[in-house]
Amino acid sequence: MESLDDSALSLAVFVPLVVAAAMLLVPRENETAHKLMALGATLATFAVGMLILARFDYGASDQLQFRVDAPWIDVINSRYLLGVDGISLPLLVLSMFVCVLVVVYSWNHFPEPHNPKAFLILILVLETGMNGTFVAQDLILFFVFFEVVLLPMYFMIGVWGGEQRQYAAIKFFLFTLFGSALMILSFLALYFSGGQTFSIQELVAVAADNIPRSTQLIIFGGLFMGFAIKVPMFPFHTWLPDAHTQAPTQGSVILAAILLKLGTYGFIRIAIPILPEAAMAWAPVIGGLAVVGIIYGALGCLAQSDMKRLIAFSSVAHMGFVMLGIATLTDFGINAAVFGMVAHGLITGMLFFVAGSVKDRFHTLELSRLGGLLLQAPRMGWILGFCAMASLGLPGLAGFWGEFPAILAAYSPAEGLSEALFRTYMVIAALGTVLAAGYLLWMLQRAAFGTPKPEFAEAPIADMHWPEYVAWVPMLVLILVLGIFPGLLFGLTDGAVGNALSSFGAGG
Amino acid sequence: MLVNQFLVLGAVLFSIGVYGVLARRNGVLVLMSIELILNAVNINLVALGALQGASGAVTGQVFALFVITIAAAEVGVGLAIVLLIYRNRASVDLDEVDLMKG
Amino acid sequence: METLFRSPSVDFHAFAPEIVLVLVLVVLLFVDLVFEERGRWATSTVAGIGLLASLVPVLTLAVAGGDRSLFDGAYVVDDFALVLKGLFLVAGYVTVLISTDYVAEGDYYEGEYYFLLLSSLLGMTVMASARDLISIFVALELLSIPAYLLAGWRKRDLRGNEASLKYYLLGVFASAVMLYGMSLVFGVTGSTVLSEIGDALAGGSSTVPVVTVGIVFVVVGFGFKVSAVPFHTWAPDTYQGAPTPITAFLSVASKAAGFVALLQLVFIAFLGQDDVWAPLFWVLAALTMTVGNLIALRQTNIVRLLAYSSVAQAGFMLAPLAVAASIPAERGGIANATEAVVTYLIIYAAMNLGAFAVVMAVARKTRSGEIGSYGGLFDYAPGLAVLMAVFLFALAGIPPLGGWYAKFVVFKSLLDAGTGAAVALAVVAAVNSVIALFYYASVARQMFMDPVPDGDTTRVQVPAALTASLALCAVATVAFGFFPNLAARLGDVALFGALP
Amino acid sequence: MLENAWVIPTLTFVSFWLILFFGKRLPGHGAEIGIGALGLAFVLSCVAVVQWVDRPATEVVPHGTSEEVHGEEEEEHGAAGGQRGEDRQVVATAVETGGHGEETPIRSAVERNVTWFTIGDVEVTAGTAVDGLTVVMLFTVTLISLLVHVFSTNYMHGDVRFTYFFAALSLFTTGMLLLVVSSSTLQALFGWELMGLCSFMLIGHWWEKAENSNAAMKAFLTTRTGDVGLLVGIVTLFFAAGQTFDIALINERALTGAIGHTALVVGAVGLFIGVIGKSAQFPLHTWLPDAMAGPTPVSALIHAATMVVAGVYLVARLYGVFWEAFDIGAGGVNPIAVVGGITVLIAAALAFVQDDIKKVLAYSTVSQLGYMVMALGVGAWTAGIFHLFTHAFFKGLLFLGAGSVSHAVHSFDMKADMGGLRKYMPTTFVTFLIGSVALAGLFPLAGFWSKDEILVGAAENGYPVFELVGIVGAFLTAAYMTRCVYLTFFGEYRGHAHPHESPRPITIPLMVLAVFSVGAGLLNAPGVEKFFEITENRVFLLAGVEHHSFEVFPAVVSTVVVLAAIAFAYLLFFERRLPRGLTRRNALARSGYTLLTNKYYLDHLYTGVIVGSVKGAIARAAYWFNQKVIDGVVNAVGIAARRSGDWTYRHIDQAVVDGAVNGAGFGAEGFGGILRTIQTGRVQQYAALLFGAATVLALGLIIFV
Repeated sequence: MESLDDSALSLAVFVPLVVAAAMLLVPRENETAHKLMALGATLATFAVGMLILARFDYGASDQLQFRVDAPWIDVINSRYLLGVDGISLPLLVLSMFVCVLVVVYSWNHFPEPHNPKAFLILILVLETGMNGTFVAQDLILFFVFFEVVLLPMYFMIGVWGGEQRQYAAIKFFLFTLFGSALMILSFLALYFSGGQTFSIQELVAVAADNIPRSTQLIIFGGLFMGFAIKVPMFPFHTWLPDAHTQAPTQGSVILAAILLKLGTYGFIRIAIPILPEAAMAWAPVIGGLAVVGIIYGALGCLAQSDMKRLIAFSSVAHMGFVMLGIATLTDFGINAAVFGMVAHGLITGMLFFVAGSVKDRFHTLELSRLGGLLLQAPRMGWILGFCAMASLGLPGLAGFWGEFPAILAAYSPAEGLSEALFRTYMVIAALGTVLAAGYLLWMLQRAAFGTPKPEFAEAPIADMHWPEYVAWVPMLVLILVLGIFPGLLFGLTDGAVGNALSSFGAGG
Repeated sequence: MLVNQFLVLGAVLFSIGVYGVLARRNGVLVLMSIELILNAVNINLVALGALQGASGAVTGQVFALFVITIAAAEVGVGLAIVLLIYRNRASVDLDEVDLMKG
Repeated sequence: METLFRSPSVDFHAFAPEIVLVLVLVVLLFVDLVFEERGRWATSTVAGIGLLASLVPVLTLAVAGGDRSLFDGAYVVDDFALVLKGLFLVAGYVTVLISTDYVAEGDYYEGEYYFLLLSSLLGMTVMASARDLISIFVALELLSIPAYLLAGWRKRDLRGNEASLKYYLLGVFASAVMLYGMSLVFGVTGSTVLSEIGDALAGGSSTVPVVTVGIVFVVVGFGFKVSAVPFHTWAPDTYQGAPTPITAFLSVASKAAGFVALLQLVFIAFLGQDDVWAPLFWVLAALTMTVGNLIALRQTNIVRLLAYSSVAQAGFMLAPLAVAASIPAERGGIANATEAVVTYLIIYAAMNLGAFAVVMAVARKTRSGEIGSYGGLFDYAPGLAVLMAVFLFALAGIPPLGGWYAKFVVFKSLLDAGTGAAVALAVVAAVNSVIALFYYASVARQMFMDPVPDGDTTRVQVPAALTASLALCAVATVAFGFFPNLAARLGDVALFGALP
Repeated sequence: MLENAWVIPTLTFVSFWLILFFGKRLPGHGAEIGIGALGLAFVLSCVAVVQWVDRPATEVVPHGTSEEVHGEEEEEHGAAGGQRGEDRQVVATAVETGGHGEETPIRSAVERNVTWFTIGDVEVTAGTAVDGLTVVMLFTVTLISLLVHVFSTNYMHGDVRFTYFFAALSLFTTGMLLLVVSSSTLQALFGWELMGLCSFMLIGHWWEKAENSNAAMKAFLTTRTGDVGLLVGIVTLFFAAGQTFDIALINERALTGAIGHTALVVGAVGLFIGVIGKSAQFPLHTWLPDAMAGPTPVSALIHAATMVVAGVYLVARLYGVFWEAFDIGAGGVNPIAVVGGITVLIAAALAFVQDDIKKVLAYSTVSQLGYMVMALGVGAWTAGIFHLFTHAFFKGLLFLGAGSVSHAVHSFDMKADMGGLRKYMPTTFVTFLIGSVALAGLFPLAGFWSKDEILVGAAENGYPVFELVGIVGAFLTAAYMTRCVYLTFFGEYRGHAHPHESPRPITIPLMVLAVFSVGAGLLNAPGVEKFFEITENRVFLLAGVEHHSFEVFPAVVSTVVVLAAIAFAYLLFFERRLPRGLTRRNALARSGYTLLTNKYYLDHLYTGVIVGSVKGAIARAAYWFNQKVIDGVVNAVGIAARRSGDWTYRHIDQAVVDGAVNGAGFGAEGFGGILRTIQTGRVQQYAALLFGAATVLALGLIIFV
């Protein structure tokens, strides 16, 4: 087991990539082989994830475990440095989990122009990028993995997407690239001002003392741009609705469930621990943009007539809660943020799944044309309702734990932050929960309630079939279980969050 | 030494050459203008070399010789190209050579 | 007089790569003469094998180690020279691979094609070692003159003629300007050996206008070679009109040669004059990447697009030169910038040659250079489409493809300097890397997301040599991305030797 | 059972899942699971009640605290700290040693907590806290819910979503039970929101029709708006009470002055906003009448035992906070009492003009909730809770009765489709009448006792205005219920269906509830006062809340008022005399003269109120105000949100934010297009550019460097 521990993370990252490479060699026509290989790869990766879960030392969740440290780019002192702690682990496992489900869901849901080979290869490459980002402990390695996801997602949206796919794809790509260009500049600035190392751990230890405050502020600004665009925070969010709306279902799910988390994860893993002073200075701005995002995203949702676009806009609002939690710089807030990330991943991922299946059946997501889903496909309709409830933060479902503790934390932000300001944020965020309920219920009402519109009244609409069950039920169960037993996740993240916040005064 | 005069001569030649390159429409005349620039270079090299004493003078002259030699080769190639243009277009007006732009 | 004209002792090992190349040139002439039409296929084989053969002494020199200085320091074989020679020869080899079928299937003579190609390469290998104004000049002309001819190799093609003419006229004009600048530099310093010029100029904290003019003119000469804006105007037209393999060659090897000369001149000869060249390169770098990228946005021809892209890439490579002087000496500012440029060149060579190889493969079917003709390529030639995407996104600098590390080292040297100007340039570069993505992605968009324009979906037959070149470039591009150390190590060791 | 109270909500929760997954395949379509679970839960609740009653009173709490005693403790408790057990001990000892005055032993609450999760050094617990209030609520909720379940087996028979309906009922009950047993505010929030969800599901049960789903959304969104306040309140109290959600601890610290007054007021106001939303208090009450769109049993459940009373329960549960924050003990006026009082009156007035029997009952509920809130607001804690308890039975009875009626006539319209039903459905009629009388508050039915206590409490705690409000409310209540009974059961049948008595599953719950409606009030009758003894708790004593026993005078007054109201309504509706002319009115005034002393005052009152109600001036105006203004505002807020969303999206998001992005893209391309013109294709222009640039650069460097 020892050796397995050493290679577990490398396996988790590279198994999908290796299988993807192997799939290149299998002819395109042999679709079953591709499906099986992709499923095998994601399952194997997930098995590795389970192994990591099993062998993770929960008592030391604030420590990096399963560490790998090997030379990579000697010239710039960048190392192949992997590890997981309580913050990365849930996200890593979530990523593996979602990938399995996406492959399962794909079984008979390949969007036009079909081509399962290419589609599944992209999913596997995406998985490598996502898993890698969550375990990388070296800034350059992080950067590479962070960017690896761009290409597959670009192609996934651009090739398999909706009518505006090309515009949406390039917009997504350009936006993110812009952010990451500034991000890499900041990484380099950290390298030079923080003792010529890219190791996150070392930087956490030394950077705060070595970098003057003014420099910290600028570097943080660069990191902020990189991560905020990925999150996305208002006003860098405009790529998101387009990308989500145009992406194929699987793409939307991965985008919502995992990709957006890369940005928030970056804040928690890199920006805040390394540059605490700057984080403190930036926190009011981040918090402000976060609450603007909450309200703004909600207003955006209310204006939508397309179900998928509505769900997409809701991500802006939800990620606003996550960012608000982060901006408080308290253990409550950041735990909430991590929880919110996982919850949003599951819930919005599910919403996109459902939206995709609705689109499959009705060939439209125009809310004005939908209606009576509960009559034609009752199970799917109830699942939509369940997810809407989870998404609006109903206690007892996972979404609540991303919102409530964030609101809670805003009442009493870290020492040094303006209480009055953050309490204002808190109230605004709380109002955002009402708006969230408003648009989600409105969507639910339009899509699921009422009777089918005449054009679909006679249409043979099938209820769920097995790939949908297999893909969705685990997510639904997790949404419920995490909602009732938040300790499962908080127990994991708490230590690591405490670690990340070690440079702050006791907040909250 | 009359270095300055040589330098001025060089500069003048250079300027005339540049003017020729930029203003003449005939390809062959442009080639000749380039030769003027190269000769300006040669004058500079020799004159400035002489200013530097014996070793410098030799170096300058050797450099000038290289320039002269290579210029010859260059002009040969250049004439070949201009001829080719003439053969295909029956004109050596450089303004007409603008198939590719933007 | 003996002191001036003593018989030089020649280190033949140091010269071995060039000697091998000359021998190959002779063999090529011989093959061309003897075998007549039927045996002309042999010329490409000979050229290819010859290039590989000339790599051998490069390797032995590398193994032997140590710096070798010949002709009073006019010709130096150090690690820098070896790395660059290796790069030129490999790039040349790939060019030969790309050319093989193109030339064999064309209507023109084969023998002279490879002869000219190798002559130009010979010039480049000389350039890598040239540390004297005269040898630099000779190397420059040796690599340029065959290139002028190669650009117009398709003699009956009007565009080919035009490409050749523009390249030639501007090239010669630029070298003339450069020579004028050299003459001024020589006049002030009294030497043509770079290190001596460096010593002479080092003390001059007060810059003489003549020196400034000299430096600017010299830089202009090579700025032309690397197609830096505003000396880039020849590049798109020449690239478009020249045979595609030659375009690839020009955009990679010729550009690399220009950078080699710039590095040598700036870091050895003009080292003390950084208050002249640092702002100069800052302006050139910023202009080059910005203008190149912006114009590229509007291109509809794939070769012209790649031409502007290579202009923009040159801007990135110029950036480290702009800040080299600001990097503290203890961190090795010169070494740092050299490393950045060389690393960039190596990675750039792989991806750019690869992109041109795909262009050639696709043109075999479509007979067009219009980007529109790439529509639906993924449907009937998925392999080529994927490879093209790999190369294009590598050029755009998207990890995990090689280009990211190239961009990264540039950013690294910029931030290492850390001055306001350097950071500003870094931001300009960052924004540019985003703009660049747009046009690279637009080609990918055509290939993957648009329908086939003429509905013709017959498969593309890719001949073996082209396949080999594609594979070589693709493997290198991807490998550089995953293991940047491969390129980084080469960039790291490519330092100027301790000079006599 | 007291330690294991968690079993009760768990039962119904499990039942929910079982019905959901297996219900359809069972012969009873899942109803049997629901009834079984609820039956068991009811039995367990009864056990809990018995155990609680048997529990020896051991805990000693001084009756009435004064802040000076605990002044020195303040700092200690103000400091952050999570070990509540210890803190409790400290307080308790402090109280014991420093306590003075009489010491009454009470039954100590049974708490059982487990760690839910830990963040930083805050350990958040989940668990149950059972005291008298809890067991009473458990009993009420499970009983009503059980009866509603039974009722529904018949009432909902043949419904398309029968099984699903029962699942939702189970979940609904779970929500309320969870709230009731919660030991922490956070956990209470779970139950609270769970009920919101279920009300959404059940009100919108027939979601095929848009108005039903609209009503469901309105209910959810309105209560959710109130929940913003609740969230803020919970958060504020969490920090103010030293990072804890524990209800007992928060109460304790609020009462001992450990929480700063500002925080306390913010917290209390926040919580109360939540209560206003949930318990349909003015001005967020408009969702409740709309909620009648749901099946009648749901209305019964919502109005009698769950959902709307959750707000009242929350105030009662966190009474320490409200007591301190609004200084309830001091008398005079406070927000809770005011909101409650306004609600009592306006809702009662509105009940007059409804033709839909369920809407009458709905406004009646709003009004009665106003009573409860007002009772809590005036410091009559026991009375408020007692009223909650009795109201549950007769309101449940009335709703189920209305359901029974509608089952017979397939309508809820009293004017169009009812009348004279007493002949056709005697059981329903009798039970409905009992419920009405109980609601009106006539001796000796349940409502009489609890209402009287509220009046007594208001009077004795220095809230005379609210006593008056209570009396006026009683008058209105009696009057509109008379009208309701008259329209439904008297006169001639006006409908077209063939009314018949409902079957047993419907009538049995009616009868059971009728029994409770008659008898429940006796629990707190003079000499018994069992209810008071059972519910007495620590907060109650710490705060020094007074218990007010039955008093004759207000009882007589309210009885007279109620009788008068019935009389007027009788005259008005049964005999149709009043509208006909002045003489009759004068005759009435004369008869009133014998009863009351001030003729002019009375005359004025009569003219105003009765003419008003007859012609509908006041009530209709109130109704207009309610529908157009208050409800209009509620709806307008929704519309405005949509509009502003639209506007923001169109003009800000797409035009400015996204426009900037796209603009940058077009700008870059356009700029590229301009730059392209440099590339003229003319070689000499290239050369000129080359040389010109070289010259400019050289000159620039010479000049500037």
